[in-house]
Amino acid sequence: MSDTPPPISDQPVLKLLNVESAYGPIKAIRGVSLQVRRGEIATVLGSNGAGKTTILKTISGIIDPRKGSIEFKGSDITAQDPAYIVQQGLSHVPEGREVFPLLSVHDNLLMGAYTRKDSDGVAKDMEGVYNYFPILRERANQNAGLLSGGQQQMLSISRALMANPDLILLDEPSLGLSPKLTKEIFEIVVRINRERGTTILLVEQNANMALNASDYGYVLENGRIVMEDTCARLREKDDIKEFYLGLKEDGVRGERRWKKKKTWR
Amino acid sequence: MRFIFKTDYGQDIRLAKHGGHLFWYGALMLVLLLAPWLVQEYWLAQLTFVLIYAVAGLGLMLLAGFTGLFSLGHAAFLGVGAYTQAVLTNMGLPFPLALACAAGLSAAVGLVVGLPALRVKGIYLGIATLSFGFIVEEVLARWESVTGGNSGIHIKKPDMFGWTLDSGEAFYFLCLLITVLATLGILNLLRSPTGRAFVAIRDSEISAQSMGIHLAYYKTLSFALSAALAGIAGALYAHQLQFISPDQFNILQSIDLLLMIVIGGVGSVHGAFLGAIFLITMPQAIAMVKDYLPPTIGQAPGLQGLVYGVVLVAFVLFEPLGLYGRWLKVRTYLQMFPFYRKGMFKRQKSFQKSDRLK
Amino acid sequence: QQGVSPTEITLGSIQDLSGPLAGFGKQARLGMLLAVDEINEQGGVSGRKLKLLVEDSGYDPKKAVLAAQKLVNQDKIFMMVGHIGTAQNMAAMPVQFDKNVINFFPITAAREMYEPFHKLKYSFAATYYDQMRRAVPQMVKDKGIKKVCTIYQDDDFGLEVLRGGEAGLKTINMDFTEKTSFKRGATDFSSQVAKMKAAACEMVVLGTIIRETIGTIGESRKTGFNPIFLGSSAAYTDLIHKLGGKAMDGLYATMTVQNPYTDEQSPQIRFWANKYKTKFNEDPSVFSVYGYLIINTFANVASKAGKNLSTDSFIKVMDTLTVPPDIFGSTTITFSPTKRLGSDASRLSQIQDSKWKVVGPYITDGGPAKK
Amino acid sequence: MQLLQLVISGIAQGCIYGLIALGFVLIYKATETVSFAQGELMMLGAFGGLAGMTLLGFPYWLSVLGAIAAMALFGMVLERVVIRPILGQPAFSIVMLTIGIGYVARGLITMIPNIGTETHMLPVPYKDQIWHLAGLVLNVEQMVVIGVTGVLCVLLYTLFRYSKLGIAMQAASQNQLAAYYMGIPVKRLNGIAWGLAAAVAAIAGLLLAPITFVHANMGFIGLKAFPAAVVGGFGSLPGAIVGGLIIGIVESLSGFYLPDGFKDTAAYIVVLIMLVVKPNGLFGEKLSKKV
Amino acid sequence: MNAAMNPTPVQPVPQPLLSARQLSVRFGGVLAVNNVSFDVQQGEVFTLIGPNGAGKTTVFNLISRIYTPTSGEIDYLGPQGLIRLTEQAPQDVAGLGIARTFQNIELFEHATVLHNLLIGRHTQRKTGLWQDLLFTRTAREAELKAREKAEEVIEFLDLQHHRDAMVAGLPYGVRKVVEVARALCTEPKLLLLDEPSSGLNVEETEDMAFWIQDIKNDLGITVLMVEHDMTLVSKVSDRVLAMNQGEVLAMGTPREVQSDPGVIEAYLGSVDDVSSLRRQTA
Ligand SMILES: Nc1ncnc2c1ncn2[C@@H]1O[C@H](COP(=O)(O)OP(=O)(O)OP(=O)(O)O)[C@@H](O)[C@H]1O
Ligand SMILES: Nc1ncnc2c1ncn2[C@@H]1O[C@H](COP(=O)(O)OP(=O)(O)OP(=O)(O)O)[C@@H](O)[C@H]1O
Ligand SMILES: [Mg+2]
Ligand SMILES: [Mg+2]
Repeated sequence: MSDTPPPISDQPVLKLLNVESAYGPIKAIRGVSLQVRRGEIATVLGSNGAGKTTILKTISGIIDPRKGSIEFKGSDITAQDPAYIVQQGLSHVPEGREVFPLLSVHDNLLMGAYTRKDSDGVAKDMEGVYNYFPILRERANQNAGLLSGGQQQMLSISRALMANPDLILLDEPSLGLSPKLTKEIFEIVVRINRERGTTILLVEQNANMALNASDYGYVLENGRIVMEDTCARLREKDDIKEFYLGLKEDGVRGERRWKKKKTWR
Repeated sequence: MRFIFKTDYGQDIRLAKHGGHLFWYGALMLVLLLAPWLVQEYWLAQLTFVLIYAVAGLGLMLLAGFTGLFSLGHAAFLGVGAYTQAVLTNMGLPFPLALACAAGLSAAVGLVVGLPALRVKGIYLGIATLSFGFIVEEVLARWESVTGGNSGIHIKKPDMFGWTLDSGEAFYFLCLLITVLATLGILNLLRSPTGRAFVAIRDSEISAQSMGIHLAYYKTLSFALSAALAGIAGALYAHQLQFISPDQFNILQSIDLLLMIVIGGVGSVHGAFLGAIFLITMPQAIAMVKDYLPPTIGQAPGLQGLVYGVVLVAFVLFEPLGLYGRWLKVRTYLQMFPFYRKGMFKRQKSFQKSDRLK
Repeated sequence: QQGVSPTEITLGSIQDLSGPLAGFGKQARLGMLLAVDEINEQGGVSGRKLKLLVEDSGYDPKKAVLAAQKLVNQDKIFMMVGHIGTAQNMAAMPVQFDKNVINFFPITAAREMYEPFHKLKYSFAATYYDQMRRAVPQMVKDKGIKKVCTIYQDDDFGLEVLRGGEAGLKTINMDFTEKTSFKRGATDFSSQVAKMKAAACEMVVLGTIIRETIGTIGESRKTGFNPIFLGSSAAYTDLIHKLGGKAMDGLYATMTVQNPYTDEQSPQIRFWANKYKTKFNEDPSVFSVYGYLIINTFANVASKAGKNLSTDSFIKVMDTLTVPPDIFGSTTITFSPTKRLGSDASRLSQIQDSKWKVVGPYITDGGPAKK
Repeated sequence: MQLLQLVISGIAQGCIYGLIALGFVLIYKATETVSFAQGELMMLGAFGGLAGMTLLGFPYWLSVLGAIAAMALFGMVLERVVIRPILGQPAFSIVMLTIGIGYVARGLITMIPNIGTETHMLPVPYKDQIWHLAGLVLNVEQMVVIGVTGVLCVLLYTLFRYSKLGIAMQAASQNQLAAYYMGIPVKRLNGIAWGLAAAVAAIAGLLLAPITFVHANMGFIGLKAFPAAVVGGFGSLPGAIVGGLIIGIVESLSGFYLPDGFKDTAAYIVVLIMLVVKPNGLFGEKLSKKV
Repeated sequence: MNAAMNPTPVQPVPQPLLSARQLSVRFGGVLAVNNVSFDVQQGEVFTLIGPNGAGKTTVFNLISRIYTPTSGEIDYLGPQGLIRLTEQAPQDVAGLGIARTFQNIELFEHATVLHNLLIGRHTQRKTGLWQDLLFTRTAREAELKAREKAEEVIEFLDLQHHRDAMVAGLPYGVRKVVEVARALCTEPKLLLLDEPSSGLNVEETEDMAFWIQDIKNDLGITVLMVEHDMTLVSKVSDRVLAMNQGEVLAMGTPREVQSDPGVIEAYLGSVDDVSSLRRQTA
């Protein structure tokens, strides 16, 4: 990346304070506080069921939190209507694609730009995402439901880009993408962050990619944040290396099915 | 809260999961058995109607609640059952034989209706069954030599090899017996592979298929079983009403049947019963209350339809899980009593997805 | 005796108050109420006040049974009066008969209301069957008609009209040239009319009620098909000309009691109609008259049965009863232990200048009765 | 000539079915639910027009426009009050809800003293007018239905095919969650959809009124419009019209040429045949889930 | 030692378990699979890789008979000998011993995990309708048997915690495992796994790798898998087939395929160094 990245300001775009969300009687996140500063890429790491998706859903208003508050660009968006939140300039790439199966690829993208009024800008961005993912241009008139899994994932990401938001929530963007595309996706994410100054909150199983692309990271375990730091420092921690990057001394977990307990030093 | 310490897998497939179940359902059975001596004749007749509708409800529950196929023409099966029973009984066939024929013929008709269900789903299936309902009604009305056409037919009292059930009590016991058997049958189905196949089809056809479930077979089976139960209910209905005419099995009846399971709670066996109780007592309740209302309202034409609609709307709005869902909440509340927390039953935001793709 | 206390007689009625015939049900109920109030004002029947309980069947036989069960077994009515609808009556009667409750003057002109014989069945109205059986051949003869068609509602009502017509034509060795039917609630009669037009009928017997009558005649007039139309008493309602307008002029219908127009010639009917209108703030109709007459006849009989009113004493009086014609022009009705239909005579009426006019005397089997 | 006349009455009747079916398809496209209250909304619209003309004494055009506008508003209020709270529940709940709404509407209208139980005539300017065309009799009432149906179909088609609003409605119905993620105001669109549906229903009711009269049970004709919508393919607007026409013509011809009873069941027989031959209707696309 | 380090040469088995010959399928203008042939030997882990939209899932759908090929056929060595798979009905495929998982997860959402697994036992059902209705002794015993088998699978895949949880509320990763469990419950001979590790983190992917190896070694089930995680692929697969735009690109051991220039070009890219993503100025 040769271009000079825009500076990360100290002022948070997104601020979660002590947020608690539950599905019926099951508490999925318990008192999560985090913030994302303008212009940065932040990431949340955590194992299966830790509550990453729940955090993102709570931010974009799909689930109402039981407790706590969420602030976006200085105003309170706790438990607001999702449509309102998106109109404030936040867009969300959901887990599991969620395309509009019976609309064409083109219409799907158009819906991504629903909140926008500038048709020129929309046309330009449409061109932009078609250039990122030429296959989408090829299939512009096909129903999105017929795309392959990875193609749908591309569409889902592109759709969020079409909104030209201030903050993008990315839930596992690399899900089901080929290794080559995974890298490309991250390059695109980083590029958008650098070029447009878009702030990004990223949830990703591919911790290697995520930690490299992000500036700041949180580690979530059982609905609680157990660690946070800059990614540069997180990359050096032993637990992170072992459990998220899969780098371990040989033999620790070679043939044996023996799990070392996480300790979070 | 009740914690059950499980020691073997058999416990999970037992119908009564614990002593409480045994006690309460036993008590219920006892009350039902003593009912003729406990309640007035009028209420006994209502109870008989409840049992009859519960049988039909069980059938529809199997189809709609467990297999996910909504039938808008279920009254047709009721009608086929009722007419078969009427015609055969009047020809002098003993009750059990006539009932078997009624169930069998309904099931056969159900099979036929099930055929389009193999190819269409959702709204298309709804309309297919609706259409079928209209056609059956028309056939009942036109096939005068057998059905007596629109003038309807009277049906004799049930007769079992020389023993005529001419009292309300005897017929009540007959209905009770049939209801209990039908319920046990359904419960058995639901805890065995057949019932699971139904549920699988409801949730995802494509993966049900890849688990080796023969969609066509189970869908038609579900239709046939459901129709057979409706046929049995229809047969009992014919005896209870003693007079049947084609317009008793019209679209409104079909809608009533659907209402019954929705209000009872789609997807639970209890729901069929609660819904039947509701369906029968509701008009009676309106009739009783309206005498105490000012006449301009109480006696106004249309009141019954209005109340009916309001109750239905209220149910869907406030208790989409139906009466049974409400009961579960009350029970949980009682069991948890001091520890009940407010948000526990707060309804999750949920999001509709196209069921054109399933 | 169930339903009779020293101070009160409880009567039950089942009307359609929310279904397709809600209009008629309501009017019948109001007519009954008018009579009940009048009687109670005058001190009731042998010192007993009348109490009328009305249930709603929504024109659904199952609901009618439920309602009958409530009335008979719960409210313990003495008698079921003016129950509307054929299938509804058929379904409810067993419940009543189990408890020895009379089915008194149901508002339906089906033969099953007095046939087969049952000691608890009493019916007053000339059946559709009889109406048509007599009126059709007479019209054919009077007008010199060669081809008769019929359009009938495909239900028990329409079939009665059809059969009556057929029976009538048979007496003069004719048959319907074309028979066509429609389903209750139908709105489009084009193909039926086309069929009858193609058969070049000169007279059409209508087994229709209100909207279907208007629809059929309207469609015929539009397509230039102008036969004589003859309806049954079901089509004898002021709604026909109110809704159908001029096109309805010329329609014949059989009937017994007259429609009570508030500006009627006969001062008695006019007085009654205006009383009704003042009380209920709406115009009366034949159904109001039915309701009114049913209660009055009941009161008449019950008072004759005297202090120890019971089902048996009521039947006893009933079976020797003769009711003379009343202000609405009904014919004399009589009952006996074997004759349970008051009268099978009806007369012809025609819409002239958007109003029903009686155009003939009562017709009995011997032809038009001599007044 | 006979045949032609029959076909023409079939077309006219078919357009009525098509017009009502348009309402079903509209709701279906925009919300993926089937509204069983469409017939009742139609009835309310007709009563609205009637009230405008007789009670308030407005001229015809004003009453008609007023009734349509009032019904559109009513549709939105209805959505706001009873449908929105269960937005997102399975479509079947909403179907039951609309059945309930139908009962309530019928009950309420029936309860209006002196009006509800009666049958009324809507005084329209073109009442009972007839055109004669080369030996054929054309009923103006029916011609108006045909014309309006065509126009409405084109308008609605354009809305759903080309406008952002229409596409967003479809998006929201296909995947509500994703629609929220896109910032589509799902609730408001739903409100608009119901408002539109109610307005279309009102138009249908007002057009139908001269032909079938205005009464509390006039909505039952909706039951014939379902087959029309299905034959055309439930999600397709032109399909609704074509389906309506097919059913209208089949009814008309079978009423003339076939024995009694076929006319009334023709619609349903056609549906069953269609579902066997082409399960998704004439214009419905074959949909299958890609896994 | 794991398989990736020392790929044990597979003894050529005369009769392949599954052999696809010249498979092609076209959807409108898209030629999703174009003349693809391959054999899956008994007891191996055979992996399909390829860029998105290459047609991998479509190959699975052809095997499980959700799609019918435009041309070509698939033979399968079933319990009763060689079968032309492409002529079987979709619901019979499971009965022949072929089970699968889905890329987008197709579980029975409104049922518990245990219930899902029991549905997986459908092909093994022993009772008929009447026995089920009356819940005869046979039915009861069959139920207990099914339950035991399901518990074995639960044990095997460590799902005890989730046994009675509704699937609708499970996190993505767990659902992936439940899908595998459900497939195992059918007691298959051939298991088709569509991206088993997607949505799993490194640690969980390792678990998955162990499970796949156990499935192959301990349960003796042949595995055909689609996967994008090359670490997992190299660790467990015996042979790899790379596809691109519906056509075969390369086939061989994981190492051979990974070093194929065409595969690198179309699929792998230069994955290893991702530090270039980092923000340059600190
Ligand atoms: N709809 C639901 N109903 C009940 N519980 C739920 C629901 N969705 C999630 N949960 C529970 O909430 C917890 C957090 O789930 P969440 O989906 O946020 O995890 P995650 O970190 O995103 O996991 P993954 O990496 O698998 O996507 C889990 O324990 C899960 O069981
Ligand atoms: N039913 C269908 N109709 C039309 N096109 C289809 C259909 N199924 C698959 N395709 C197309 O076929 C191609 C291959 O799809 P497939 O799902 O097999 O890809 P894949 O290799 O599994 O990719 P991914 O890794 O992204 O899942 C895609 O371009 C897809 O759009
Ligand atoms: Mg997640
Ligand atoms: Mg795939």
